[in-house]
Order: sequence, then structure tokens, then C-alpha cells
Amino acid sequence: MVVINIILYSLFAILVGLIFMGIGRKVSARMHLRYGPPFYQSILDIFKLMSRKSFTHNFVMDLGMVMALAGLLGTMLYVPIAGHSAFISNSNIIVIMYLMAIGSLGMAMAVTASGNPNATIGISRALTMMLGYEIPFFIIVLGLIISNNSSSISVIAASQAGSIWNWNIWHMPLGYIAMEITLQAMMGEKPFDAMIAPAEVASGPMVELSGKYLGLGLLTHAVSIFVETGLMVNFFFGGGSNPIDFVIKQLGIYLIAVIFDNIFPRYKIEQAVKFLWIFPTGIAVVQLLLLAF
Amino acid sequence: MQIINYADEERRQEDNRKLWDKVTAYFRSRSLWMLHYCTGCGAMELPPIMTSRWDIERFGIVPMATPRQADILLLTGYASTNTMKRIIRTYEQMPEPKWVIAFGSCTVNGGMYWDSYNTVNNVGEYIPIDITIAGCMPRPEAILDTMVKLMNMVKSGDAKAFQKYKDNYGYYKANQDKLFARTAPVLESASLKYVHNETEGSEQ
Amino acid sequence: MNFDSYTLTKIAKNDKYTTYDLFFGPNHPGMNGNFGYVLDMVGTEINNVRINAGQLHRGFEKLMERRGWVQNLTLVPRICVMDPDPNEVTYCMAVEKIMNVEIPERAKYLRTITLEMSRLTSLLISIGGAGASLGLYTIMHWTMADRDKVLDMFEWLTGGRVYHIYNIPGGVRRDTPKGFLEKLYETMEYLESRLPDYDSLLFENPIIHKRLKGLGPVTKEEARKTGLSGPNLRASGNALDIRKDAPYAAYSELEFDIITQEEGDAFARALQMRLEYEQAIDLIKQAIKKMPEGDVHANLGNLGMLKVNPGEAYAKVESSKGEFGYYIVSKGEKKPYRVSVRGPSLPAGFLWATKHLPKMKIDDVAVWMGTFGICAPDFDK
Amino acid sequence: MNITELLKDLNSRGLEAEKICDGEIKVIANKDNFITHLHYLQSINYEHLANINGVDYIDENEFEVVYQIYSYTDKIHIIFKVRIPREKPVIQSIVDLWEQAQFYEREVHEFYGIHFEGNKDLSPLFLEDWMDLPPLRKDFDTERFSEIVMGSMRNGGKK
Repeated sequence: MVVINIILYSLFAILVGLIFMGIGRKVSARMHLRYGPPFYQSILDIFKLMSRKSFTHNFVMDLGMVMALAGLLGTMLYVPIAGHSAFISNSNIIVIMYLMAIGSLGMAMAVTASGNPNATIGISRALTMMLGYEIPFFIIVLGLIISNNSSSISVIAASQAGSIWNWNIWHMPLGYIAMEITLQAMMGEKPFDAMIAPAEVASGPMVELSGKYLGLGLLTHAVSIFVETGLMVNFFFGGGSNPIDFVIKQLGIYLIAVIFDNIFPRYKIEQAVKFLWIFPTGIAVVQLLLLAF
Repeated sequence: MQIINYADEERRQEDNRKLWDKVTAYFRSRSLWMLHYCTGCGAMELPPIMTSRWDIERFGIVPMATPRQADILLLTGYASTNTMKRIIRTYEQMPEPKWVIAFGSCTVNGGMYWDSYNTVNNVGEYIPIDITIAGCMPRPEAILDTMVKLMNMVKSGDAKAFQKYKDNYGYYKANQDKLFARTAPVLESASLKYVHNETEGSEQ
Repeated sequence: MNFDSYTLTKIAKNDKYTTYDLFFGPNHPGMNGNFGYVLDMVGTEINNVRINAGQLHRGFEKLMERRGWVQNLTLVPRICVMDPDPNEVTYCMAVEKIMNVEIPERAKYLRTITLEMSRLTSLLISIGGAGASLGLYTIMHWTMADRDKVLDMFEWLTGGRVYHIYNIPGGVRRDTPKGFLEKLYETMEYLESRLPDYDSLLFENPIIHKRLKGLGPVTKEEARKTGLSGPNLRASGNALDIRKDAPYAAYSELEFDIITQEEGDAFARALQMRLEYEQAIDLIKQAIKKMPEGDVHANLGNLGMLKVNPGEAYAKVESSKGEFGYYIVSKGEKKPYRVSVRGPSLPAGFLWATKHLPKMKIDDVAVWMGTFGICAPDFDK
Repeated sequence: MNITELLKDLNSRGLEAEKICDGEIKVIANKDNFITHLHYLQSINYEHLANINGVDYIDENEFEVVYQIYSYTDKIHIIFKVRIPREKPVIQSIVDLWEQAQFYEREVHEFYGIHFEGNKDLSPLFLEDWMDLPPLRKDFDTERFSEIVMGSMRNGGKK
């Protein structure tokens, strides 16, 4: 039963993530004054990529890509979807934060194995960016833990149930603002997309990925969108009463990120880390102090 | 050396591909990624087809940063000898299946640069081409029409130039060598060349 | 063996793995055009730069010696695909200078209009490209969509979208179609109404300020001495413009000021482009209002058999990127004896690359190129 | 300095200067001492070097190196010409005067085979593995070259 659950939850997360990507592309297109691709375009892309021949450089590259996807799927299983989850766990935030790093590390292993300098610069930027957003993210999470006396996401989500006015976004608005900025960096959207910057490092980590590897990379991205927006819904938007409610809230959060993505140019990596360490961290610290005292 | 024409051969036969091949062909045709490489001035008409007026992303066609990720190689205009070298390298880096579209008259027969010492006349002699677009430069409508035509060719399985490259590699390689692997001057007049050496300069 | 610190540093310096070559272009999304730099990198910092040009070399100057005077008109606009009309006008001006022909008044105004429209299309690409190299693709899509409106007007006037071949020795090819000038005026008003959007998205964006200010500075004196021209020269504080210094076409009859910036950095160059874009709209409006009636072409006989008397001339035009100059030598034959082209991008693309790129981070290369408005075909020829 | 004064000044320095039209003069200099003249021109505010190009006068068996110089203060363009023999195409480099000259000189070297003494880097800029005559020389037949290497055909192969 648990195995079937895990497979179903994974497929659900991938599907939702891919459709979100398609809708995001459509929204960007409308902001560019274009018509845009159909909302299921990303699914077509994945099928095509999986059917192509692909180049591998060595065993580490194969392993790394699978590890990245597996790490993020593992993270996803700990995120409660409207109170449901694949197996019984207390969905501890610390575990999730720990597992989320595996995705990035797997990607780092895979792309550095390719030996392309663009990919190496790109992934070193991605890891630096992780260093940048983990600190404000952890401070926000600390605030949530303190206010709920629990590090379980299920508990945090359940505490907001009932009315819309129970949502944490009203209780800790500063934390929400900090999280919104941090989320932009976590999803790698502009202005924090220095790692994939096509004009600088020719799409960074993805430079040497072809066919199935790029497909796995896209799937990883889709799952990461699901996980990160899911965390946001659980933290600040009451976790949703049913899965459809949950997904709609996720979509809203994703579209805010997409809109910001389209109106900002990108920071350099050092500017981005500096920004993340000053503004969201500062706001989150103020929120933490307000909650603590 | 004989060149096998797959498109004709295929049309004579019935469409006896397996269902799975048909399905993959459909997905491939709906998600063609093109390489972001402006080889010549034809690249100037690519931004218009990517922006609001013609918006090629409707068909799932988006520019990609590196040859590894791309399905279509666009030869946007004349290919100089140096560019041809890079085009071949780029083409060989792309994973299969891959398709090539040649833009403009100058890729077909040299166009207005037919007698230039540094531009290739027929790009099709060096790498296999699926579709060529005539004109200098082709209008965005022509490019869009070509893209849709390529989508249909991919869907029906006619676009097989990349297999032609593998099967007739000897022919293409011989042409490429003729262009790049020159060891001696081509024209006799090269013996007139004055080579300056330092000792001569210092005697004065 | 005795390893003192000196030997160790020497070994570290000679270690071939401390630096690596990164090919920035020709196949790179950040590169505009088929051109490249080979960057010798230490980490993410550039140590040295080698120029990897010649991918667009077609031997124009040789081909022009082989073709007739009017046949060459098909070749010249291809030297710069973004900004083709200055090439045609410069070539025609050089031929007219040798032949000592005065072109009709109306033709002068029409030349002015095509030149300024061409400047609009080119600057729209440059502004959009500068945004896109920083990841702001929205501005790229907007400017490209607006550029299409100018291209439509070009198509109506000349029959071609990108290459027009409208200017011929002795004037322009044909008179304006009915209703063209009114529609052009409307288009200009539309483009002007789009400017606030560009400003709020690009030029007032705090991240753009952060990225561009202080990047790649050029001082006033250096800009004059190293052959920079056009917006790059004026962005460093030099009030110099060929349209004022050596007026051609109808510029002496139009009213405009030379726009300058003081800082000379990448942001000043980007802002300069945007201000010149606004000025070009204004110039077109003025030219439409002042447009005289009359012939559009001086009678030079059968143009296909055109023979130019012996002589030589250098003509230059202020294009959107700087000075386009044509030096033509005629020996009184059906073909030019020598045509030499001066493209505006060489000082920026070659000399300033070797000055600015070392010690720059890889992040800034694309936007540095974008603000200089480097157009590879005009030095590759 | 206006154009007549400039012509008088240049003629007094032993240069053949001639007016072409308004704001444009032609100067012919000797290959041995042209650098001093360029130096003088630069000192009187002729600070913009627009281009260096070669011309192949094959009938006279001479190359001409042409420097396009412009003064932002006088608004006068000078076409500064130096002739050198075709058999021995060597001329002094002006890299010390204008930095951008090194690239223009590389270009002229590549296309005409003219050697610039004092320019440290004259490696090919545009053409790769070029073994024939420099292509812009008049005795280089580009059509024949294209026919042999790229298989181009005049009139599509019809005679």
C-alpha cells in the first residue's frame, strides 16, 4: 500500500509541477504580449526528451541525475498535501530541509562530472545561492517552530485550519514577505537565477545535459516547484482543506513568482547572496524577535 | 558515391511504423527546440518570429542555449569557412534525432556571395539538410511555414537527414576535408607571396 | 629536490590547470552575432582575452571590386544587418561625392527618414538586447514587437523588411506611397507612447542600476583617442555628432541638440541609446512636417551602365552604432577600384575588449557587449 | 585652423596636400618620414583615426596604405596616403600613436600582406589556415578560388 501511495504521490507531484511550468510559460508569454504555448507543453517536452538519444560522460553523471530526482521526490513525500501524505510521518521541517539539499548535490555531482566549465560555474553559483537562501529560510522556519511549539509541518498546517483569518500570513506578515523573497531564490527565478543565466554561462548546469538527462533535470525542477510552493502553502496559507484547494493555492504562489521573474533582471551571484543575507534575513529576524518577545 | 534518398523511399512504402514510433514522432514534432546560434544575417528575422506577432512558441518551438539540448540547427544565412567548421562541430554535438533548416539563398547556392573566397556555396554538401528556405532574407511567414512543414515531416517520419549523414559519412567527410584540410595553396599565384622575415628588415 | 617558496609559486604559475579557456561565442546565447572571445579564466574572473573573429567574413571589399556600381547596392546593406540603411546612404554619398552630383531636396528628406527609421530599428534591438543579456526578456519581446511596426513602414515604403536598397546614387528609388507619411507619423506617436513602459521596466529598475553603473568606464579623452564613435563617444561626455559636424542629407535643416552623458559607463551608454531613440522619433516627425515636394532622384542616365569618373572620396554617416565610413577609389570604370568600409564596432569590439575584459567577471561580458552595441559583421566584413 | 591654412601648412612641411571637397583633403606622404607627419597632425588635434586601409595599385606596382584621420575641432577629414613598393611591402607601424591601429594594421596585413614594423601581433584575425595570396590583392582571383574549393559555378554552370 505504501509503495503504491509513494508512486501515486510522485506522479501527482510531477504532473502538477509540469502543468505549473506550462501555465507559467503561458503567463510569461502574456506578459511578453504573446500567445504562448499550450498549458501541457512541458509534458510534451518531457516525453520528447525521454525519447531522444542522450550523451553521458561517466557513471557519476547518470547517478547524479537520478539522485537529484530521487532526493526531491523523497522531500516531496514528507510534505503533507492538505493533511494527506504517502506514509505516516510527522513531516519534520528539519528532515525536509536536509533532504532538499540532496537534490542540489545530486545535480552538482552530475554536471561537474561533465567537465564543462560553464556547467561548473553554473553549479557553483547554484550552491552559493543555496548558502544565500538557507539562512533566511531557516530563520523563518525557526519563527514557525517557536510559534507552534512543533517542528512538524502537519501541526503547523493544522493549526491554521478553520477560518481564513487563522492563516499564518496574518499572524506573521513579515515572515511571509521574507519567505516570498526566499522562495524566489529557492525556485531559481529572477532576480536570483544567476545559476542558469543563459547570457552568461549558457544555461549553466544544463549545458551538457542532453535527452534523458535534461528530461530528468526538468522533472527535478517540476518536483522542486511542487515542494517549494507546497511548503509555502503549508507554512502561510493554511495547508488547504482538500488537494484541489491545495494545488490552487500552490498555483497562485507559483504565478506570483513567475510575474516577478518577468519584471526583474538578474543579480550577479555575489549581489544576490548579499541581498538575501540583508533583506529577507533582516525581515525574518525582526519577525522572530516579534514572535519571541 | 551514391546518396540514398530516404524521403522518396519512405513515401513509396506504406506507413508501417510501430505505434510507439508514431507516438514518439508526435511528441517530437510538438516540441522542437532550436539552437540559439546566429550563423549569419538571417538570424535577424528570428526575433520577430519569436515575439508577439508570429510567436513560434505556440508550436512548442523555443530557442535553446547549447547544441546538446537542441533538436533543430538553424543555418541562418551564409556560412563562411570558419562558421562551417563550427557548424559541423555543433551538428555533431547534437544528439539524435536532429534536423537542419538552411535559411536563405546563400546557403543553397551561395546567393550573392557565390564568388566569395570565404563562403561556402552549398551547405548541403557538408551536412545534410532537411529543408531549405529561399530568399534573401526569408520573410517570417516563410520561416513559420517551414517550421510547420518540418513539424509535419517529423510527425510522418520523413525528416531523416541525420541518418543520411551517418550512411553517407564518406561523402560528407570528403567534402569537409576539401574545404578545411588544405595543406597547399589552391591557386598558383600564391608563389608570388612576399614573406617578410626579420633578418631582411634588420639589414636596412 | 629543494622547493623554496619561489619555486613553488613558479610551479603554481606554470600549472596549466590554474587557468582555463572559456569560449564565449560564437555559439553562445550571450553573444550578439556570430563572433566570439576566447576568455582565459581564473575561477570566474577573466585573466586575458583573445579575439575569435572572422566567422562572418565574406570578403565584401573584394566582391565589391568585382561588381558594378549599382550592383554593389545589394551588397552594402548586408554589412550591418541591424542598421542597413546607413551603409546604403554612405555608399551613395561617396559615389555622389566623386561624381559631384547634388541630390534633390525631397530625396534628402527621404534619406533622413530612412536613416532615422533604421536607427530606430537598430536601437530597439540594442535596448532589448541589453535587457535580455541581464535576463529581462520582457523588454526584448516588447521592443521586438515595436520594431515590427517600423519594419512594416519600411516594407510599405521600400518593399523590403530588413534590407531595403532604397537609396541609390542620385537620390532614392521612388517617392512615398499615398498616405505613407501620415501613417508614419502615427507610428512615431505610438512608439513615443511606449517609452514610459520601457523606462519603468528597464531604466528605472534598481537592479539594472546596480548591474550597469560603473561597469566598463571610458573616459572622455580615451573615447576620443581610441576611435569610438556614435553613442559610445557621446556617453563619455563628448558633444560630437557627424550629423552636426558634417551635415549630410537634411540634417542641417532639422533642429536637434547633441545628447551627452557624463559617466561613460555601461549605464550611461544604455541610457544614451534610449535618449537617442527618442531623438530619432522627434527627427522623423520634424522631417515629415518639413518635407518639400519635388523630384526624388537626380537624372544620372541608365543606372545599370553607371560609370563614375576617376577620383576618390570618403563619406561618413552617423549610424546608431557610430561612424560608418566608405572610402571609394574610382578609376573611371564600370566597377569601383577599391571600396573600404569603416565599421563603427571595431574599436569597441577589439580594442576595448582587450582593455575592459581582463579583471571582469564572466557575469558582465554579455551586458558589456550589449551596451557597446557591438555588431560583428561590420568589422568582419 | 581652416582648410586653406591647413593646406598651406602641410605643403610647407613637404607634403603633397590637395583639397577634394569641403572638409576633406588628400595628403600624399613619403614612406620614410610619414610617421613624423602623422605625429604632427595628432599634435594639432587630428585625434580621430577612423580607419587604415590598403589599396593595391597593381599597374603602378605599388601598394598604398591610407590613414583616415579626422579632427573634431577643425572638422576636416584627411585622407593620408603612403605608397610602398609591391615587391617589398614593409611600412612602419603607428601603434604608438593610436592604439586601435594595431587591429587595423592586422587587418591590412592579413588582406594585403603588408608588413607593419613595430606591430607586435600581426597574426591572422579573420581567415583561418590561409595559404594563398592575401585575398584583397588584385592578382588574387576569388572566383577561381571559389570554383576550386567551394565548387561555385558562374551562371549556374551554363556557359
